[in-house]
Amino acid sequence: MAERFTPFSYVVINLARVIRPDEVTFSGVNSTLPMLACLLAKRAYDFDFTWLNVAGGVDAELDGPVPLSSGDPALMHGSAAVFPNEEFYDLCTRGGMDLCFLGASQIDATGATNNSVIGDWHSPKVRLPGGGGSAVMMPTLRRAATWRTEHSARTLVDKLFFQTAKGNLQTVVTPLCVFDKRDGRLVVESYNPDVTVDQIRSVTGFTLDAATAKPTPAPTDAEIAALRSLDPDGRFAADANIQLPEFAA
Amino acid sequence: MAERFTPFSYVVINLARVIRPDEVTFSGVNSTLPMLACLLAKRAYDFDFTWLNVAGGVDAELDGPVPLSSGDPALMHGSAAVFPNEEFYDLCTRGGMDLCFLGASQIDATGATNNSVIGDWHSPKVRLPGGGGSAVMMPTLRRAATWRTEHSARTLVDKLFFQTAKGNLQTVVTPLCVFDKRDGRLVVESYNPDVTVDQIRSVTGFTLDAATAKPTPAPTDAEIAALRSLDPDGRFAADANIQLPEFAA
Amino acid sequence: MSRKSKHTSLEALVERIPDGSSIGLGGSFLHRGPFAFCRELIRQGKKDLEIIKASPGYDLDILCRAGAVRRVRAGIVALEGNFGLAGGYRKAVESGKVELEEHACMTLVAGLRAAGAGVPFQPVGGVHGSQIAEVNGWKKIADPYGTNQETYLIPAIRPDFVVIHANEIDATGNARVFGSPHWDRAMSRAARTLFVTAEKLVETERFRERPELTLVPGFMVSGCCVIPNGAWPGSLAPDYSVTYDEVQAYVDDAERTIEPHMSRAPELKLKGSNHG
Amino acid sequence: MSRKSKHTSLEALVERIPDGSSIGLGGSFLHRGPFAFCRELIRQGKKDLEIIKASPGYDLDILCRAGAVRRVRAGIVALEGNFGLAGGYRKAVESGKVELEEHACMTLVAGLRAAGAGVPFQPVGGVHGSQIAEVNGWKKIADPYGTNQETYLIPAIRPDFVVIHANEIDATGNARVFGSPHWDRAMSRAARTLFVTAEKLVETERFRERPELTLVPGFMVSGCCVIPNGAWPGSLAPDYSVTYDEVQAYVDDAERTIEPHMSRAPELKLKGSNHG
Repeated sequence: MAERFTPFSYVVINLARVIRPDEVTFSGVNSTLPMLACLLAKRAYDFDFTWLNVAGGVDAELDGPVPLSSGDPALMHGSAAVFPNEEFYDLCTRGGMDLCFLGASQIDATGATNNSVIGDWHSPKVRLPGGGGSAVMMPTLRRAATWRTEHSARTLVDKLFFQTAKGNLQTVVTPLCVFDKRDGRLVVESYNPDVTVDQIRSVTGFTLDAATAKPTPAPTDAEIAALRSLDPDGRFAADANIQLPEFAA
Repeated sequence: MAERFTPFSYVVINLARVIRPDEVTFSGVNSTLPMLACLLAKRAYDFDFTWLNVAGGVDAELDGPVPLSSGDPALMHGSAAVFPNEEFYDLCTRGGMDLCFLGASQIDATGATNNSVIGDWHSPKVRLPGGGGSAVMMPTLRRAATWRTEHSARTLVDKLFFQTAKGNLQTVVTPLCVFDKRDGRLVVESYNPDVTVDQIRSVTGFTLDAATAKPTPAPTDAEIAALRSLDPDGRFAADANIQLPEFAA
Repeated sequence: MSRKSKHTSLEALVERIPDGSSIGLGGSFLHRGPFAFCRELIRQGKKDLEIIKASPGYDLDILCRAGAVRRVRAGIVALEGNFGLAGGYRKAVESGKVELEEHACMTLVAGLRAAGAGVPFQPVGGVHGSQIAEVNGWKKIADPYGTNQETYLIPAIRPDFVVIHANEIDATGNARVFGSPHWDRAMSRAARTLFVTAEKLVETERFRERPELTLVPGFMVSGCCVIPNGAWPGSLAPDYSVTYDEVQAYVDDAERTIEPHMSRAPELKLKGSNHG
Repeated sequence: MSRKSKHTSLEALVERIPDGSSIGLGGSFLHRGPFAFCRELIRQGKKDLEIIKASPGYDLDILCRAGAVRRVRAGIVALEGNFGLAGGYRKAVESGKVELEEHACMTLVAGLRAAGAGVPFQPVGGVHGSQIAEVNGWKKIADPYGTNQETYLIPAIRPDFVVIHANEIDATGNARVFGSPHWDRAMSRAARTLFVTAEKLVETERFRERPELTLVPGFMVSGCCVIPNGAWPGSLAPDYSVTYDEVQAYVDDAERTIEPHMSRAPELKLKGSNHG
């Protein structure tokens, strides 16, 4: 019998599944889960792709434990080139970036994102970290994937507090489901077999389109093994502390 | 008794005399005489300056004979940094270049230069090499110096065939004299003691202003010694083959 | 400028920075930042600084906690790792004590590039659909060469001072870094005045052996000093990693004072020794 | 693109270039240019090429003499050393066979930078007072941020192909150069398709030891080959200097044919060996 997803493995593995052969893929700062996804894809999938990371590494091969920080210089290990920040931005804006993992605090149904504020930009309730490169990358990359460890009406919203970036966001992965953008709107492509579409709808801030949704295929042995090798003692899983929401009965 | 100038030493030494303490000075391609001038200043003058060259060298210290080409990689020897073309142009346009030696085929009385054509640009009689960076550097550097080995009405002209560059050209050195730009016009600052102002006037294409001209101070022992060390067998002098014009009696 | 006596003490370097200066900082997040320099800014009680860095974290946060900052130009601010939001910075912005010019990292670099090339603005890809353009009043223009592509122009950003922390420096200020230069290339070229702090002093001969590695040629450097562990509690590859316990202690102390953390700073051992 | 089988023969690499292509060439004047590549363009009878290089010399000249060129974008063209004007190029322009887009070196780089950053134009310092702006129809705009500084904008220059000659390459296309990169950084980033020829093949492990030296990461490279003496008769530091006698022989033969010179080219020894 196939292994089941944990909320943590659901997010990491579904981010990894966005990666395609021979493409150029980028993972940035504050992006522990995409970092794990890229490393997982390198170990679990039988194809080549170029992995650029924010530490300047090109197809880095770790020689020790995965670093806590997704911008750690350890992610340069084994790299045959340094490809620093200016370079990967230029690559992106000139059309050379196939897939980027970009974080977002809020996402609306069109795939626009807010990383800037809760409340009004000019007198914020909470000042968030900011969008990093997303305003520049999102419109110029081929496709972006983002993730939320909390799937709620606060994160998947009808209206953003502020539109930090808008562009080619294609995929959103939460512990509950995988969204794919079709005709300019996020639709549920597949969902965690542990939840129902109605449950997902009840915690989503925008109107859910799940007409064609199917259960997400179970993790493969290779995916499970790769993730275990990356997080042997469960530290990343514990740090991420991803919980399914408590749904109303 | 002080040594006398040769036409060759007159040009090289007067180019070297434009260099000032602690400044950033650049010599480019097709610029054998400025290359010699920078090397001469390093050896003859008791002050520090930063010498950038088109080969990417910063204060290069040759370990052998001076190369024939002023862009030769030998001009990287002893350099503790590589400062390539993009870098020295950016330095110049952001205001960090104190002195550049820039070549010119024709110079007019305002210090504008032509490196592009003899005849009409669109149907040239002679297509010249082009101005290199001069159109970008001339207006953005602090001061430029140029040189002509032929002082004639063909090179120092009333009207350029084409204005390749215009800007802060401050000094022009020929075998006959040193021009300095004052109030927007080239005036003779000093002249080779072997010629007269009238002789210079007779071979200059624009109206000569020599009201304040004095004889150029004789070469110092240090200058002569440095030039001899750079051109021990007279090869550069022979290649340059600089002759004083034959003046009408 | 003269190539003599660029080396000085950290204190003397920081003394050259007037209150109200704009300062661009090198490194990224917890990595190879001029953190000892920032702490010395605090010790000297600098005020009203404008901090410029695409991806600051600890540096900006501690300066905000110390009340040294008036304005920030940044793309993303976080302590990174598992430390979440930068609390000192966050409070400073939320309370209105610090004014933010929000960037998209590369827009900030575009401004630095404009300064580095001596032009008043720089085009940048993307930005379309971002409200960041609105809050900054950035203008876009149609391509004058007829491709119909509208492009945002970012105004030049020329910091009064830029400070980067390098792995190695020589007596004349040549400096190099190992691993990613992060934003330090654009940053160092945009500076009105460039300072370099460095982990160690090496012979110029080492630079001559591999001049391709020199990120900053000495003639561009106005002042420098050697500060071992100058990026503490951050990392400096390949010499040391992030001191996570110390960052955690710094964060945990957020409601109180930065003094305990400051008192453990390694540069205190250099005080008065005029190192370098 | 797949990282396998990028390495091929010089002939196969050149076969991928259609007549009429625009080609950016690496190096500067007689130094580290992809000269074997240019000679192979001639052997294969390529026509109507647009050659893009801030400071070409031998490469452009011999391509002009062979009748392979339709258009040139360049800032300064010379054989350098003591060889004076580039006669083949000069005649081609004077006769109208080759159309020239005259640049000021950095204006060409500005165009390359625009392409490398995916924007339609790039501002450049200077140019004021130069008739080059007129003949090219370059536009200037007032600073939209109020400094009143008028600035020229250079349209993006995106060569169909860029070919650089590197000192070293590995099996996956990582390439590095020693000494000045000349214009190769901007050039390689502007390419639609990037080819690298290299003096020698080295183990990837050598690149991993000092990844800071890698000018071009392999993933950017579409095709490559190893050509010892590929910059002949120019220089490739630190391995060899300009072969002045051969350049002189090439120049002296200007009124006749390039055949004698071509017949002495070192890459002929590699023919059919599928080197690399």
